[in-house]
Amino acid sequence: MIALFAAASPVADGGMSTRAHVAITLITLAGLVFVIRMVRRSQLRSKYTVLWLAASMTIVVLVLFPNLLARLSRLLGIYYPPATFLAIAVGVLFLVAVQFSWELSRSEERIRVLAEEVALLRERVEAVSGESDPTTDPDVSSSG
Amino acid sequence: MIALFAAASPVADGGMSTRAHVAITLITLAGLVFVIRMVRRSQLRSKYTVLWLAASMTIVVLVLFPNLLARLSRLLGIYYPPATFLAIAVGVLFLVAVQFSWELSRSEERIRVLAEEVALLRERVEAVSGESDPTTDPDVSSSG
Amino acid sequence: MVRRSEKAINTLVIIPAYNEELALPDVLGSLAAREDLDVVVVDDGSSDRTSRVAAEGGATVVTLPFNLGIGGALRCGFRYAVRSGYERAVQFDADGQHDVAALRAILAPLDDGADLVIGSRVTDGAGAYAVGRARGSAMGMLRRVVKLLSGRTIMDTSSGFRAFSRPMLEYFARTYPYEYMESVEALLSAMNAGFEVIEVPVVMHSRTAGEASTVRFRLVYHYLRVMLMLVVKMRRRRPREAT
Amino acid sequence: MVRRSEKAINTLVIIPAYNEELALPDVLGSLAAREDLDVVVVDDGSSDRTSRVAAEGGATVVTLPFNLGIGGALRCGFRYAVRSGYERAVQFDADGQHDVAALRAILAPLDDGADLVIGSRVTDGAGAYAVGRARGSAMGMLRRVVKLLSGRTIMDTSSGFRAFSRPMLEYFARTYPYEYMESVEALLSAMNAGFEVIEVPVVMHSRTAGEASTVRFRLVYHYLRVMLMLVVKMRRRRPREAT
Repeated sequence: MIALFAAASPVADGGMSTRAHVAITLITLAGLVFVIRMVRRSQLRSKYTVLWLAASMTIVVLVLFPNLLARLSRLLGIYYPPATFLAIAVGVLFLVAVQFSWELSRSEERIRVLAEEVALLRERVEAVSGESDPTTDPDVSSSG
Repeated sequence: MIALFAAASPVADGGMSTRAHVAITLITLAGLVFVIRMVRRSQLRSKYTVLWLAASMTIVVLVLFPNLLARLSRLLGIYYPPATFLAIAVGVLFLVAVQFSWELSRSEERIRVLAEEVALLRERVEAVSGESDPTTDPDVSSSG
Repeated sequence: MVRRSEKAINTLVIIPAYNEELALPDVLGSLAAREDLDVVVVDDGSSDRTSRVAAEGGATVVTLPFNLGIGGALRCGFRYAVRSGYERAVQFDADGQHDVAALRAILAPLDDGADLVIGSRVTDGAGAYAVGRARGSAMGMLRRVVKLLSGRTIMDTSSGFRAFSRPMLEYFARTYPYEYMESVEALLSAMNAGFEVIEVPVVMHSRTAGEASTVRFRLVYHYLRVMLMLVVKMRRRRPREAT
Repeated sequence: MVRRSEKAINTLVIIPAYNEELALPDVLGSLAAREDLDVVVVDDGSSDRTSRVAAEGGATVVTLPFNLGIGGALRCGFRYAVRSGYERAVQFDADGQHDVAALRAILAPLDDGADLVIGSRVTDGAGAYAVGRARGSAMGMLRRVVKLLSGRTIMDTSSGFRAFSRPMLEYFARTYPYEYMESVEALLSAMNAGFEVIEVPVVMHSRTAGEASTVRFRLVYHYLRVMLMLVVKMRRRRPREAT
């Protein structure tokens, strides 16, 4: 490990300094632990688990093999490899956010449907139990 | 188009190389197509649609007119224009996250209200249909 | 699933109401004279006594547990109509804007096969309804958007005075849109799905409580949003299967 | 909307219960002696036989489909009270902490116009309730926060033994907070909205099942959170309109 970080000279491989490497690694590991704890408590649906574990793994790989990042940067025409790193992170976050907005849309639609169903049920129940307002049509009230 | 990309010399305008330009453009276009497909399937509420289309458009504009980015960077005092780009992206993501937490709060509140309504309905239905526990006060059970 | 009263009433008046305790009694009073109509008030999570006032006015009351907006309240009303077995329904405003006398005109085309009848404020022959300038130009804009996307000219695209056939009710019970300006979106969606849309001129009263609340900026945003959504969405709809 | 039994009972005892099958029978037994009270148990998504035990104990049971926390269970109870037409209600613990004999003392001030009566553990004159050190200092802290934000000294801000007037019930049916330490938040919200709050000393039993579960660190976090929320929120409330 140490050797790997030490080998990462500022510019040659990945363009990140040893300190940056250590910092990113620690942060990523903390994130991993956090995700795993949440999953263990059954607080996270598996689709999100997959998402976050995949994201964490990607970061770990990029940090452990700085050459990969350097090569990717050259491929994309980015001269400062850490910028590639940040760009990937931002890209992933955008996709995640789009996914979230989709999930929120669906949840909201379902909540709306439930609210309508509850309202219709309540109307039925009050009509049957004859406990709605006395001025209601007697035909309906007496049907209970 | 090609001329535009070619004109984007690494440092002068926007500080991005041609390759980086092409890569970002392709990724952005892919994102646009993705969002539009989601909307067409009615899977995305319009407020999110507006959000993502606006974000995509902003990126497209910045990529197509690198001078804009360079000028903005100078205005903000950032010496490396791609960093401006990333900073804008991160800022947008923050706002989106705040919006999401608001939506989630509202959804949770609504789910709570629905749970309470369902509990009250169930009590009514069981009272009316006399199917609650037999040991219950007969006055209440027979009111149906 | 048929639940309505024994008398052969097959027309339901749907009144979405949000905090309308003041206007509602008069509206329900004017409807009570019509023996051939059932009335359901969908209380859209009001914080006032709307539900109680509606029940006292003789209407069936469906109370939403929180505010869903006019589109959500309407969809709930459509669902009620479908489940209760009504053959047709009318959307009616809680604030006294619509006239009971106009019900005949708006319901008649349903018998001739129309699925959606729009009671229009601005067609020639309509009555005294005065349209403000900002509102007028907004209506013109919507008219052009609808024309562009459907090929048809509907004079009053956002009118809230509409009548629905049973197939239309079944379609809207599942799909009625609920975002701001849902009436325009619903109209286009109905036309795109192959439903028969007809417009008839009706007299309307000007609103008692003026709602000039839509600030200019928000209005512009919503128009742009609606147009964007319409353009993006409207191409995909499959033609409706023959009823 | 009145649904309660024919006898003119206008007081409801609301018991939020989460996995209380052991303590509940005794509590319901002691309440059964009081003929002038109706009892509702709100089963907060228990995983044990709480609902069944409550029904066997003669209470009306409202069963939440999942755990909402004490605040959510209480709001549900308030909603039940309002819909069923009760004039006043008492919040009562399921674990035998509260004494039926104290009900008279806590209900009496409602007749003199109080909206919220707090049965307080620590006022002089209260009985044998021993307050632990950590708990004592926590209570002192809450007292200071409440004093700061409302100008009033409430000795036992987090007591769960409270009585409510009809207007208070209607207010809380809509607005009762549900995050941890909701009792303090609710108290401040009531005072801010202009409700009449009164504190009376009552005897309390120490809890049968000790819940020292509130870990120190979490407790500190929650205190800080509550204070932040209170400071941020409490300024915004409009004074309540006269009832």
